[in-house]
Amino acid sequence: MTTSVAANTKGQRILLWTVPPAGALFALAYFLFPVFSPPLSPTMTPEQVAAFFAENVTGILGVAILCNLIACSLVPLFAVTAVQISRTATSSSVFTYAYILCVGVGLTAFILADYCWGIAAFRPDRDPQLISLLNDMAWFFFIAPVGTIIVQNLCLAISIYLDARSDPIFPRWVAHFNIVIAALLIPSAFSILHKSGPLAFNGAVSFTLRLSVFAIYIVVMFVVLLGVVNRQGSEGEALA
Amino acid sequence: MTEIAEEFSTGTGNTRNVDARRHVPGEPSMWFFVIGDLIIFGVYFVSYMYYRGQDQDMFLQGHAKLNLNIGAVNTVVLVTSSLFVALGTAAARAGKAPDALRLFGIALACGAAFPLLKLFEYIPEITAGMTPGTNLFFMYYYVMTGMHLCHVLLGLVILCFVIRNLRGPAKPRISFVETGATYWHMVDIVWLVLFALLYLMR
Amino acid sequence: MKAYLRNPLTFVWALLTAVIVSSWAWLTALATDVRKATEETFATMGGAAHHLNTTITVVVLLAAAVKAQLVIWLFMEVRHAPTWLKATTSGWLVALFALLLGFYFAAQ
Amino acid sequence: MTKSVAPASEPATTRSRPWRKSRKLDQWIAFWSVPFFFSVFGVVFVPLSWMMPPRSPSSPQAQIVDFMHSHNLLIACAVLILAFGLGPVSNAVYLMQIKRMSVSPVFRYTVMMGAITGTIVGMLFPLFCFGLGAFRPGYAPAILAMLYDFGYLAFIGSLGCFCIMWMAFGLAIILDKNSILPKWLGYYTVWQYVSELIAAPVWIAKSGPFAWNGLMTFWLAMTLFVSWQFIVYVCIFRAIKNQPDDELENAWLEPEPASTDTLPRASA
Repeated sequence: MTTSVAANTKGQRILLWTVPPAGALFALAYFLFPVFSPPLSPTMTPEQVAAFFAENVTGILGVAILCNLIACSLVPLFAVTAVQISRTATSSSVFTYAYILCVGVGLTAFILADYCWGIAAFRPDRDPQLISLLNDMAWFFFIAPVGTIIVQNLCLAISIYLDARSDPIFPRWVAHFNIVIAALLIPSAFSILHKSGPLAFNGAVSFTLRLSVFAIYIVVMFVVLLGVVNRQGSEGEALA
Repeated sequence: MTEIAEEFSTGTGNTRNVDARRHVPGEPSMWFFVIGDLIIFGVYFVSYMYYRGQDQDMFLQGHAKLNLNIGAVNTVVLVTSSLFVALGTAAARAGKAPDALRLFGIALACGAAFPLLKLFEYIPEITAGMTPGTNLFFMYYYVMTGMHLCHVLLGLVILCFVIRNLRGPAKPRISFVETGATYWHMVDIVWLVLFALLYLMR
Repeated sequence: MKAYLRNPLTFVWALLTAVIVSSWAWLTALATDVRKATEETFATMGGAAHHLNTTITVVVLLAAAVKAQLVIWLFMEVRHAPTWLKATTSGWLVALFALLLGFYFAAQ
Repeated sequence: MTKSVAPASEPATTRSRPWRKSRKLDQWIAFWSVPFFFSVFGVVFVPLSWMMPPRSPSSPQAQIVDFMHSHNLLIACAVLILAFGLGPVSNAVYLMQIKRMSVSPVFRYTVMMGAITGTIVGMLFPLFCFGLGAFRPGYAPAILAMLYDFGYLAFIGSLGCFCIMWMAFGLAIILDKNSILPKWLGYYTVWQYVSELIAAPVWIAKSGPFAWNGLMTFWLAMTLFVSWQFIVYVCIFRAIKNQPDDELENAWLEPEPASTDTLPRASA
């Protein structure tokens, strides 16, 4: 029994250390993606969008392929978080389940966004209406995971607040931090309503803020989880 | 809620005595399911009749295209299967497990003939171009018989479990036999109404 | 086996089967000429239709109600069941066939 | 025989505590998020966007274009983006009750997978279908009509994932020996999922009772689903309430006397 428990935290640490290279690849994809620099404005007509895709086929296709490969590479971070949520001393696994379901749904949306961009660039001589449609679908799918990430953060935060252990799994500030991140992500959901200005989906508040907040979140959670897993020691409970 | 109360008042009674007044055959929770199912099918039947009234010619044309022979044979098959289930239940209650086993075996064989015959009915119809998209009559025909067919298939699975229960080394659970029988009879009743509505009425 | 033949349930079954078979034979005889036309036009969707017939419909629906009641009462053993169950199944049956016949005649 | 009569003996310890100190606070938060989620859902679909009750599949193209261009659809999408994450929470509430049953974990894993696919097809797809028309002007009417079909068919005609999910849920209730949820609810769930199947004709019919706004496929199925959902929640409420304290997953933490410093500090 003791051997399997020791292997438990080792496995968590191995998976956790796959996150920095994944994060680096995501950063690379972000800076290479023509659609993001600057983001396409919703005031463009379908024809202009199609023309943009025709001019940037290589870049868009390259990043779409890269993201297709690495789309799920942040899963280990979320999986380790789920394990740690299940260790907090709450009366049930309800937030662990909600967290896992949210990860599944949010990642699917992200992958669909990537597909839409890839399909649009695959045959740029398609009807401009269709290219533009695929691009817009991609934006909708790209924004949708905001909803699941907010709920994920709240699940984690509530589990931390309700952790009844005398020596809590997570430091309490992690809960505050998660709630702040969730709050900062809310405006980007409303970005689809605005055609221009900081709140439009290519604007400073909803686009730049969202991605930078998410990047900071991943880095901070990585460091926090390293500490949490290291402190877990030999204690290991089965989860859901 | 009433189901629980009734279960409380009747469930503790002697389930082996068929002549006992106020005996609910099978599990009351299964009756909850059966009655609910009958109500849903009832809504289908009534709405079918309502829409039939909107366009009687189309429905009359549809009636004429169904295969009355297979329909009638299937009705007899299901009623026969129901008889053997009823006899088998009585035998199981009387403690004659081998007899009950044989009777349920015949019932299962009859029941299994139903989907096969249904297949012989569906395939020529579909190849002749009569699909759910043809008109409202055929939509109703396929939806209602299809739903009923799902119930038949589920019923066959339940009959298999009843047979396993009767065969098992342990003493058969009469309430389980009755529960399965109740479900199977419901499938029969639904078909009797369907037969009249789809094949017979004018 | 003789015991099964003499079982009241078997009589019920014989009655049910007789009703089914006779309605089958009756309607087949009625529709022979129509059916001939139908089979010819089986592939083309034009086929001949049945004629509206109130007598057939009423007889057939009432027979179905009686058959359903026999199965509920004797096969399902609702005869021995508590009053609430008897009331529910009978209520279902009466309401269903009242509505069916009501809608049928409302359309005439 | 009398399994479904759950002993309603509520442990006295839970009653005396204020709700913020309840040891089941996590379950209650998750539970009460569900009515909130469904009200948001209802408001978004009915009075805000009039997506529901569904518009006719055979409405003229001009009407479809008008509808797809309405700004309220975008607002509805924004609210949905924020709220649809709560869908998984409501499924987690089911999952927790299945975990307490005496059945194999295979049931809750099935429900879990069904819940993920169900959330995707049931929420994500209509979300992007109905938002795009108003998002960028200049789309051809044919494209808007396609999105209209896509949205309604994905939302009303999504069948299989929910069927498997509710089948596993119903079977778990029927097979359970711990009497977590009443047995008749299991049978009720089975007919709910069978009636889910009857939505299949929406893929064929363009008008009448079997179209996606039809009497049988929408109104009957919706009536069954809503009443079932409501009854399930009442049953789950009772299940959470009746769960004895020593069965809680944090029961190891706190022996009988409740010492204040180990209690959850709800500082939020």
